[in-house]
Amino acid sequence: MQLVAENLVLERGNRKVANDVSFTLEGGSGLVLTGPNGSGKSTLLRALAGYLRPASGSVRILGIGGSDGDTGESCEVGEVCHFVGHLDGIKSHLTAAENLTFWATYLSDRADSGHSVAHRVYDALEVFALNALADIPAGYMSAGQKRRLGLARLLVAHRPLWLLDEPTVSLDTGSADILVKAINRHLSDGGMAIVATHLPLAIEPARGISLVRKEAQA
Amino acid sequence: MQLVAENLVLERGNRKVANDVSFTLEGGSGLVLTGPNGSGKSTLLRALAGYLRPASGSVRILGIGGSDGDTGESCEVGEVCHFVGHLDGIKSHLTAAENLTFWATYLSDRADSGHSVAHRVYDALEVFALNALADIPAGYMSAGQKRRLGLARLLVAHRPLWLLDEPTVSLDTGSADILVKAINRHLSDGGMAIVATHLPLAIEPARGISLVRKEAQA
Amino acid sequence: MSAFLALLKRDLMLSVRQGGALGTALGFYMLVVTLLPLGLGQDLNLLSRIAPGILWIALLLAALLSLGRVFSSDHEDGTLDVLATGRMPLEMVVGAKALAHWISTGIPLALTAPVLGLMLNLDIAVYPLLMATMLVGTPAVSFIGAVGAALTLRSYRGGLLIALLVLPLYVPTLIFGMAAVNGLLGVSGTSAAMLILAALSLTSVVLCPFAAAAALRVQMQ
Amino acid sequence: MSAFLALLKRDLMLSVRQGGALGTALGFYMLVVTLLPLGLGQDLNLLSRIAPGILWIALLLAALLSLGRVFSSDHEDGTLDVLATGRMPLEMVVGAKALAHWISTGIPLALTAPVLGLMLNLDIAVYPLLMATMLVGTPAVSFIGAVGAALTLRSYRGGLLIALLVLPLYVPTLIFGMAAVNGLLGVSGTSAAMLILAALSLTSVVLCPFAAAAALRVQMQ
Amino acid sequence: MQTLTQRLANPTRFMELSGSVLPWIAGAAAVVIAYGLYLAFYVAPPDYQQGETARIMYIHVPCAWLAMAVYAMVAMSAFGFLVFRHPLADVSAKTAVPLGAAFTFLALVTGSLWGRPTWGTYWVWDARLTSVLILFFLYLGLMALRSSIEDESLASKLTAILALVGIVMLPIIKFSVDFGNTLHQPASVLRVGGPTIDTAMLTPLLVMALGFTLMFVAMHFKAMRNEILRRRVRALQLAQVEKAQASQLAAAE
Ligand code: HEM
Ligand SMILES: Nc1ncnc2c1ncn2[C@@H]1O[C@H](COP(=O)(O)OP(=O)(O)OP(=O)(O)O)[C@@H](O)[C@H]1O
Ligand SMILES: Nc1ncnc2c1ncn2[C@@H]1O[C@H](COP(=O)(O)OP(=O)(O)OP(=O)(O)O)[C@@H](O)[C@H]1O
Ligand SMILES: [Mg+2]
Ligand SMILES: [Mg+2]
Repeated sequence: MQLVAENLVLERGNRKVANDVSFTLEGGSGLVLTGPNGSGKSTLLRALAGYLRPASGSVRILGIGGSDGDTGESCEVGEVCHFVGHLDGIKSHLTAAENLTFWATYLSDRADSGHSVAHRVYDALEVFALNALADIPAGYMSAGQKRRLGLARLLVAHRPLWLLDEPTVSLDTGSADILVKAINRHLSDGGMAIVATHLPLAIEPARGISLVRKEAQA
Repeated sequence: MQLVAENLVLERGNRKVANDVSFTLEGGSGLVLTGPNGSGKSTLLRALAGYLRPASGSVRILGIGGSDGDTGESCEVGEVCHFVGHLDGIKSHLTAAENLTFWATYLSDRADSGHSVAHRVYDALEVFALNALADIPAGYMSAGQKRRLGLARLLVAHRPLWLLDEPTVSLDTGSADILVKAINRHLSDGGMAIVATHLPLAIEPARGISLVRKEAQA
Repeated sequence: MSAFLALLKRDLMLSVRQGGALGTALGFYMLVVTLLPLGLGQDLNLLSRIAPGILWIALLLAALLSLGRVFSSDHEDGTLDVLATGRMPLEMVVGAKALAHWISTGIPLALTAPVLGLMLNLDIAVYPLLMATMLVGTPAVSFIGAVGAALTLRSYRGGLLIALLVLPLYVPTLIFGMAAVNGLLGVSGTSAAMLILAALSLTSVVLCPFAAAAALRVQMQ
Repeated sequence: MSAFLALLKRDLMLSVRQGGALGTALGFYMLVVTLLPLGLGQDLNLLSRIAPGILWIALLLAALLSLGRVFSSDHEDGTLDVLATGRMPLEMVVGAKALAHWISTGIPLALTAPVLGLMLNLDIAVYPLLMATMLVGTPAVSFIGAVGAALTLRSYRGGLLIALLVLPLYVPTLIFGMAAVNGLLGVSGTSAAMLILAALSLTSVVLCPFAAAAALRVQMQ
Repeated sequence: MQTLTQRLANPTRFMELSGSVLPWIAGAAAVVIAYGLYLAFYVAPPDYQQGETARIMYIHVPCAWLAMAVYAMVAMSAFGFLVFRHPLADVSAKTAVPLGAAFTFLALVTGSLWGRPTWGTYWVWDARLTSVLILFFLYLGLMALRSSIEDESLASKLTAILALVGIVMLPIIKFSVDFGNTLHQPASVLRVGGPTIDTAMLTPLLVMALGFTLMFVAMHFKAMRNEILRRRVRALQLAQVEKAQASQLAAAE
């Protein structure tokens, strides 16, 4: 399994924010994006997830599909990734368990058929130390609790690629450790992860890419 | 000048999240709130700012008003503080300069009359390295740029007390340094600051209070 | 398919949780109809004459205005981003949400119309026909409305702008709905109008998700 | 005072920036009036008879629905928290925002009414009176509406729920507005109705900010 | 080899070409309209029922036709923009909308003015008139949506989608006279089976229609040229702001 980004050029409001970014990521390894504010980390992640169409260049993911009978050719990244952005994708009127149950059902893939939805939700709550809050509406949670709930989504359905935009925001150190462990476990299971962050994170094995702020271009 | 919190008991949805918190903060010094997710940092800050009425106990600020002719008696904390929460208070349809100009006019106090609004806005943009973005609508900014713009509000109008809830979220290291410097300058000018954070911040002189998660209470 | 059902279920659940979507739309519907006699005077003949038209228009407004935040609330909390990952195409996401809107709002509104008809002194014989046209016509209302909601995803004018964009598109539905109720065209005319109404609904169910999904995609950058 | 003016100015600026609040409210107003004849048939006598009532009710709806996010957009991005610090009491904040709404929506709607009256075949002699009642009555609409907007600050149903809460409160305004226009009460009756309308507006300008500010405070925890 | 449309679609080529033909089209429009007005007022006979007021027709009908034709053009441009992503198609769609709205407005006003003497009222709510009014609202909706979004390229795409959705209204307007009772004249020129109108009136009508169409083309070209220039100026300004920013940021770091 391999993620290949070739000569990506990304634009925001007619301004280039990434010029000619290329990288390859192998299954089982991570990539850490760093760079000052406004250097294009979020933009790159959104482009990888397929929300933003690159001005030129391409992103492909190769060798997926053994599990669900695809031909093993390249496929859309959006279909095989988890995306956790600045916003959590959590409904404040639903309880923690309801939120996760919805995502578990909505996102589940053939690879998940081994475990029941309830089981996966329970496990994810457990990992992120949220079981005590399972039946509390998300609107009543603190910033960090809500963030953890957003991250628990990563574990309720299997996706080979994780795209995480500043995932440790609002997390206390204990929770940040939990997250790093979850990422490392995902990598050691052969998955891939791309993480934008301002803090050093102990993700292994991982390469780093440091973005710089782009100079003006006509 | 002195901030006095006495026997504060705070409740959220009928659950106590802070029990009997008392402290005194002198002008010229800071207070750093730490504690795991859900331990009540945001709740305490909102209570200090006056948004949340404490179940019992009181918060008073003493000795303000030399500058604007008050009697020097205690007064409402809400009237003399800057509050920067998880949300930035920034309108995405207005440019950076327009956002700050509004806050400068709205928040300005007699103490600010020495400097024109435009001047204060310019200075604040300068300090947070935002001048290049002055005429760009806030909706086009990256997470960190927007956060910096929210923080620049601290400098457009004078307030003796700063209440900051995880202010370094989304900031790169350079910007976090700028913020810490601004806080330290405010303290050395005799101001007070209370900062909730998960990261160690070099705020001086500052005491720390570490909150713990409350056990469930009937 | 299970993703589609999960989304449908969640939207229905939210519409119950979030302060009774249903109750609100119904309440609005009733209030508009109640205000009318205040504005028009209580001439019962006049009222019963304009009743079917008023009921249809109030239904359009109530349905439309409850559509306002169908997509934008999901956009603002990041849910839409996640819904767009995975194998279910955005067209199906739109379909599920519009369907949920029809079930949670369109059907109840149609079923309430007779009660309000009573208040407007509407001839009882007209009730079955009125309800039938509304049931057949409201899918078009929900699905066309979804296009409007998608187009205004990021606009801060929400509700009213949608109305401006979408009300013109409701005109055919309104015209044929009224034609069917008024029976001006005789029995065969009525059934023809019903057929056209059904065709309008079917067409919008099929085509609108594509337009709405296209609109969402360009705004998710 | 400068804080009040700054807030007023910002709100007016936003209402222009954010996609022409004005155009949208006006467009909605016109569309509702246009849909009516489609639903009611084209009998001009009928239309001119119900015109003043229809114009008033459509105005209420257009004004009301544009109020929907007056406070909630400020709440969602944290602005409201900041507005509540500083020396200006929350009551004044509410006042500034309601005033901005009246200027940016109430007045233009009142001024458009005659154009729509033309299309509903309304007697030209009635126009000045109609506009006058609307200008005098709309402050009540904006300020009472602000209470509704404040009460629904955190509700996800926004627009419709406000309508439900506030429309009943508009009944006196509507009744006296209609009484003044219809001149049913003779000339002296008309001016009495106008006076009452003015009193209603004044009272709401004075009292509503307190209710709205109280509603905001309990929700800002 | 490029096709003709491809060559025309190049903005620079378009500027050159439109620059050179614009005066000719504008001139032709003026001449044809002048001739049409002469025919309408001095040559064509007064209507045997309506007398002189019937001459409003020579303005009313071309405006009404253009109101619909321009919408079709907007929709086609929108399609071209969405499918081929060509900026010129967007420029065309954007600039045609206000013009179309203006023609629709004129059709409404002239129709109302004509209605007063013939039907005894400025306005009736029959299917034809209402549907033209609805078309006017569609135009307004396109303008409102575009102005409600700050990001220009986003606004273009969204309005294009709306324009395509709105095209379903055109047949309804065109055939509105055929269903339901209406006061308005059924189509007598653009109809299956050929025109049923007298040639003495048909000729001036067609001449006026041609003149109005030429006028629309001229105004549209002019508006497109303005829009292209505006976009170029904006791009230059942006680039300058960018440069200033970049140097400032470099200095700050
Ligand atoms: C505001 C009011 C009116 C509107 C919106 C309106 C609209 C239109 C439209 C859209 C057409 C083009 C029809 C087509 O090509 O199928 C048209 C044509 C025409 N209108 Fe009107 N009209 C109005 C009032 C009137 C009045 C008062 C009269 C005269 C009694 C009139 C006489 C005609 C005639 C003679 C044609 C040409 C029909 C033909 O030969 O195809 N219109 N009008
Ligand atoms: N609106 C609310 N209603 C009910 N309970 C709430 C509400 N907001 C927060 N809580 C609860 O109050 C407790 C304290 O929350 P608070 O937001 O103060 O924590 P915090 O220390 O700021 O945490 P974090 O580091 O995650 O931001 C949490 O257990 C939370 O679940
Ligand atoms: N919607 C938008 N329209 C126009 N420009 C944008 C938009 N979003 C972001 N930008 C610009 O694109 C550049 C890159 O933004 P991006 O959000 O990718 O940065 P980032 O690396 O994630 O920064 P941060 O660390 O602050 O989150 C910034 O200069 C920003 O101003
Ligand atoms: Mg970012
Ligand atoms: Mg917190």
